[in-house]
Amino acid sequence: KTVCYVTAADSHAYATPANKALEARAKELGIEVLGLSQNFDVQTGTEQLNTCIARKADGIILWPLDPQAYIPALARAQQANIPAILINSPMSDQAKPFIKSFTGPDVYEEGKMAADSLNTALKGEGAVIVIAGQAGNGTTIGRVGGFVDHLKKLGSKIEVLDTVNADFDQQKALVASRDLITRFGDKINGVYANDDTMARGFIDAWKEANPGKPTPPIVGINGQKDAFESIKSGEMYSTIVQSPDEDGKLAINTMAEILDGKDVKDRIPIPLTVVTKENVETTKPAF
Amino acid sequence: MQGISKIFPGVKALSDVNFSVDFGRVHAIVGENGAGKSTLMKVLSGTYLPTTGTTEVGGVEVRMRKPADAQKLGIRMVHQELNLVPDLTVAENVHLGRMPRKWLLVDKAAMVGNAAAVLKELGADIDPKARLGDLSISQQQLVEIAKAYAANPRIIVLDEPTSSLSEHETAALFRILRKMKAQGIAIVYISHRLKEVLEIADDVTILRDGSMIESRPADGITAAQMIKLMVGREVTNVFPKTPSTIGAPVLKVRGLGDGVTFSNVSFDVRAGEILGLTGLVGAGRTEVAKAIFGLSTLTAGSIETHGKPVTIRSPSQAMRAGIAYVPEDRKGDGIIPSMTVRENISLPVLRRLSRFSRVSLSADRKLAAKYAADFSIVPPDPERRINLLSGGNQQKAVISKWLSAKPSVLILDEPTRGVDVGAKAEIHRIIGELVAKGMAVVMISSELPEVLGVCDRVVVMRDGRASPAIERKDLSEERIMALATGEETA
Amino acid sequence: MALLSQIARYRVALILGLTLIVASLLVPGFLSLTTLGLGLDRSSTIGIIAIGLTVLLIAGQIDLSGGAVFALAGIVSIQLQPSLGLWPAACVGVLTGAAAGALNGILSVGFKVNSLVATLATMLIFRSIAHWITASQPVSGTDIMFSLALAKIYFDIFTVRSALFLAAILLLHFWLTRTVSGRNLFAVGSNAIAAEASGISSGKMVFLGFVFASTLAGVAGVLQSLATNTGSPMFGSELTVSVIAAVVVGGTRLEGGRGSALGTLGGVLTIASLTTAMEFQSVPAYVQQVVAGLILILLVVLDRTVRTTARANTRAAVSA
Amino acid sequence: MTDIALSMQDRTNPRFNRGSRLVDTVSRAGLLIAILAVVLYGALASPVFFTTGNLVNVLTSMAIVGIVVVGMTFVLVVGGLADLSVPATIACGAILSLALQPMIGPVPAFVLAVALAGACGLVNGLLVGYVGINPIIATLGVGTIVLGIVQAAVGGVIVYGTDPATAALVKSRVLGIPTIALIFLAIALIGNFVLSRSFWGRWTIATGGNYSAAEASAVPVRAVKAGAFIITALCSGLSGALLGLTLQSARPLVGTGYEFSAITAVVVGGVSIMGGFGSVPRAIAGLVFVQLLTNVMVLQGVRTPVQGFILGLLIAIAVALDVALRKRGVA
Ligand SMILES: Nc1ncnc2c1ncn2[C@@H]1O[C@H](COP(=O)(O)OP(=O)(O)OP(=O)(O)O)[C@@H](O)[C@H]1O
Ligand SMILES: Nc1ncnc2c1ncn2[C@@H]1O[C@H](COP(=O)(O)OP(=O)(O)OP(=O)(O)O)[C@@H](O)[C@H]1O
Ligand SMILES: [Mg+2]
Ligand SMILES: [Mg+2]
Repeated sequence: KTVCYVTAADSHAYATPANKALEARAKELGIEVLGLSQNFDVQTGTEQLNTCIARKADGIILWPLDPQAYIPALARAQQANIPAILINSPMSDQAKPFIKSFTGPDVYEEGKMAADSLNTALKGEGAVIVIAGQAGNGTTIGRVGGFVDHLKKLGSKIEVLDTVNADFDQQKALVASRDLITRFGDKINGVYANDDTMARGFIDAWKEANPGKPTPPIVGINGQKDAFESIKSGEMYSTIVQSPDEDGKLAINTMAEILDGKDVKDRIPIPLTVVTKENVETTKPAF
Repeated sequence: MQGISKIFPGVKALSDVNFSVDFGRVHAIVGENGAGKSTLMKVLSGTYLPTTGTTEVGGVEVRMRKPADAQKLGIRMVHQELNLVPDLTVAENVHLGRMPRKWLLVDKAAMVGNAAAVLKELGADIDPKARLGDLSISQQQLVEIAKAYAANPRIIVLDEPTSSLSEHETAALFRILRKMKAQGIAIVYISHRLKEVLEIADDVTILRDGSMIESRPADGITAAQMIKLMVGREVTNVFPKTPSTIGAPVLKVRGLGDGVTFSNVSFDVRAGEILGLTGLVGAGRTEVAKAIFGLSTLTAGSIETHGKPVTIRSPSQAMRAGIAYVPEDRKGDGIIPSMTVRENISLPVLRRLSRFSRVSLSADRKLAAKYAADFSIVPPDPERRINLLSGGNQQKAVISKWLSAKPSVLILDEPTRGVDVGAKAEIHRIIGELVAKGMAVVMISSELPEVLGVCDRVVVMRDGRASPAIERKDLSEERIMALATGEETA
Repeated sequence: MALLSQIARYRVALILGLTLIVASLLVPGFLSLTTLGLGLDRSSTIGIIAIGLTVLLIAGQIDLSGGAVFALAGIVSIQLQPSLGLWPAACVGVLTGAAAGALNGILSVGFKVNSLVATLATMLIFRSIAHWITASQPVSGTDIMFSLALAKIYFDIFTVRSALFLAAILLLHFWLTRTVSGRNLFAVGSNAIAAEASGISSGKMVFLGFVFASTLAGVAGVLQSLATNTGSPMFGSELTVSVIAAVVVGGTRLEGGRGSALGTLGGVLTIASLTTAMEFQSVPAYVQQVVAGLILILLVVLDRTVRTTARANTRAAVSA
Repeated sequence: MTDIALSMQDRTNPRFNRGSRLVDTVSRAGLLIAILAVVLYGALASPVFFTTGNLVNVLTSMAIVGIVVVGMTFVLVVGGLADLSVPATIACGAILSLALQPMIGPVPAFVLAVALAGACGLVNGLLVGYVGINPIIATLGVGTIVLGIVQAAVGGVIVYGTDPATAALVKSRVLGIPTIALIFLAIALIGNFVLSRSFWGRWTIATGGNYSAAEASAVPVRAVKAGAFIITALCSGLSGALLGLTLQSARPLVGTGYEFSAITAVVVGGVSIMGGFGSVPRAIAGLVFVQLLTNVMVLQGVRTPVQGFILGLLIAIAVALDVALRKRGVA
């Protein structure tokens, strides 16, 4: 059987290990994977879905970068009787009829968990800055949205000083953080970064500006190795481990079940673990 | 045209000029370089808006904001610089801006037929379907003339149309001009070749420093008078020949060929000698010069300087071999418009002026000042941007540039093309002084009086082949023409 | 030599043919109507923008803002759907493209800003506006069924989009080679001063060229947004480069004065079929990049060398 | 004859004056005034703007892209339009300087990374200078290829640094000034010397001003044109390597966007994209202006899309103004 896998990118810190895990698992299952990389471009992705249909794949695993845009292509896949599932990121409800399942972390959920974590660290009050990913990107939208909504729901008194986009880029986060630190100085009681790379950027900027001064509580996402180090040394408060290996494996396993004719649940989450100083020694970093 | 003034930033090109041309007459405008001739005509043809002044056509005051306005009035201009589109065909160029239509589409057949007819009338053997960019400069010049002529203008302005034409083609042009005159077309003719002016003009206007000096019928005026009015004083000998002692050959070329435009070209140039290289347009003189200077590649032949064989693949190798080349197309190959006169002059010798790769500004300034003074470049300010100078002065700067490299052989390609008499005489004086000091000079020129006037020996080229050198004492206009047209095979 | 210049002349067709042959030999299931239809559909987005860019490049200008206009027009056409209805909103989207083009045109014709810089600036501006009016969130339309209809394949190969693209290419071909304004466009791109001196209003032509290019980018954007029922400020970020590559591979010269509609068609199809073939084989994106880059450079180098030798030949013929 | 010469010399005619100088001064002053205006506004609007910390931040942020700006100036001046392969060469520098560390040690890795980036520039240079391909196409193509190769080489993931000492070195400060800013200063001084004082720079300007005339003046135009691309690649390689060392991590896409930032700075500085005119100080003035403006906007909490909007508007206005001024000066 051949499964068409339209991934976000094939050269990316998170996507690459996820792709590798998916392909390795597929080999074990005896499934051939036709890997296509959108390179973070939705337009490319919609066209690649068409390629999958033309290739008459037996199943499609899509890593959506937009909540809507793939719907017509998915509909076409459905017409061609090709089952499709989503990996890593969800799509809007309108896509539901066209997909069998969505496996992967819930980025909105991650935002909520981050809000919980930061709320705990700050004991429910203070001022924070949010270092967001790329503007318009689905992950960014989910992670920021979940965070903001959940803080409100918690009734937390935490105030967001500013949200800046640093495109999941360490250098951009560094530059943006420098300005934020200049601007708000000691007003910053906490930081939420949409991923650990950008958290790293903030830490570097902080150390530059205030040598020797401890960092405010910083919450990141992804559970990278260096974030674990930072948590151990107290530079970071927490991160959320979202394992790309799990992500990849779960998707292909689910697809295998569909190909075997089994029914699958329409939402299969991968486990998310909040890592703080307490459990950092016992948890495995994501990558 | 009444009270026309035009002020460019830094230059008052025209001040209060009155000019009129009658239908059915040829009106020549003469003046030194930078006198404002082209500017005046660009005002007439709608390229420039005058700063002040008015224009009347057929007794009605008109205001032309763009060339199209002038063209609607039947005014056509052949520009001094070529104004053609290299990527279109000859026929399309001839009909540029007024292509014939059939329904919505271009009427190709009519266009090609019409272009062919006009070109034939001009005596030009050019395929109307050829891409214009593939033609030589002179062929393009003919197309430019054909373009203006084919538009059936009421007023036609020709700005130095013959500067790249042979005597033959000039004669054909004059036939057409006479015919147009008979049809009642008004013709404005700008030229530095006073002989042509005397031959064709009915009226003459003399401009100097942006002002009109005189406007009168051409009857009875002499070249000497015109020159006096142009420069404001008497000039006696237009083509002076400075005596010099001729020494050993400095440059020897044997059997040169580039596989395309010329083959088997051989000649010698001796120290203290001016060797003329003449011929009809497109004979391949420029190509030979460029090849010797390393600007294009040779496929055959050998070059020797001072008796030693040299290989030249680039201008810097040529420079090291002591060869310098002043190109034909001044605007395209001669000057760096964004640089000052000083920076232009020192360009080939920058390395010599540098220590630890730093250019010594004082040495640079000294060099430029020297040439600006020696050649009386006007204005005498080396820090002025070179594109603000008039053509003749630019040419002097380009020659200075190469003299700064202290060459032993200087190749000048049409050094006085489009240059006024005053500047021309001066360039000749400079060349004379150079050969007197023992430099070997190759002068490419299409102007026979000039060739006869200043050259010690002359090589005539025809169809990419060179005649043996003819000694000065054997030279005559007829002989050269015979060789150039192939009536006499040497 | 003659052979070489023939190769150069039809190089796009040759490469395209070669790609198709190799792909159909190596890639199972490549040679089918479905693939062809999908290939055409995928070319049409790039292709429609490429039509506009071909015109602009011939006029001697460049437009980097196409991708941003693509996104902006799409967003406008989606955001206005609830208030205006689908068709009027789509029209406003296209008009947005035209307006963007007018801005480009004013900057580069009116203010004489080099088009590379002008459209670099407007690219930033349009992209920012796209983010601004959407708060960086993708927006979705009201009628998903319409999107599904738009994606439908007729006669096994044409979608609405690809049929539109092919028709537009033919019109372009006709316009560029046969009409007076088409020829004048070449004149403007080849030597604007000469064109102006011959009474062709080159400023106006260039201005219209910008409007045309952006309008087509707008059309492509609106079509894309309708087809996906989404307008997103992220759309088209990778597009400009691919479009420029496709047009240049098709033999249009960046310096102006040369280019053709059929060449652009060839360029667009070549890139699309190459991509499709490589995707069929699941070639990693970075390898695809390397291949695309190599083809671009190879074709341009070939063009360059052959043209210089060919020039020498015609010159010899002229002087003979 | 001599009387002509004489009379021509004393024709110190009132028709002539030096238009160009004035405009040059005005356009240069224009940028300085703009910079002052931003500084003034910043100082009034934000209490933290004039703190040492903030100014040092601006300087540090400026350094990385500033090094690229120095190179890009050469490309624009030589008439090479723009080098779009900068993201690839930056990635090359960043990734290799980190990836090679464990194998050959930090210093050789650094040198090799910059050298390999320079090699990419050589390819650009050969294509543009010797084959005569349009720079946009050549650098676009080469950039795509290099980036593809770099991604393939590292398997598409992040490369981490292994030698924190090198990071400490590039992050250190000398007399309160970040080392990286000093490196930038040094590069800028060298760049300025080469472009404005050396024969190579004069050749660069001449080649950009009129290619065929420069060629006919025995300027090695091909080499000069190629050289500009090599210089840019070396600069961006260096910039990438420094970036990699500061971050201690590098992804293939680290360099995205730097090409546009660099071009923006150079162009806002009034360097003509048509070539033949420009200097490193001008380009850096453009950079300073853009950076300060961005800094003020961030300090004022202006949202990212609005920042982009203002920046775009600014480029357009700056260049249009420059064109207008220049036209008034020299047609
Ligand atoms: N576009 C321009 N900008 C600035 N100065 C100009 C411009 N065009 C011409 N000039 C200046 O105006 C003056 C008159 O120039 P014009 O070209 O009319 O002279 P001309 O009589 O045609 O000379 P030539 O015989 O060399 O062709 C010169 O000093 C020239 O440098
Ligand atoms: N730019 C060009 N493009 C195509 N052909 C050219 C070009 N320049 C010259 N030629 C061809 O090369 C041949 C030699 O031209 P060349 O310019 O050397 O002649 P020339 O004797 O110097 O005449 P001219 O008076 O035009 O300078 C001509 O037959 C011409 O057709
Ligand atoms: Mg003139
Ligand atoms: Mg010649």
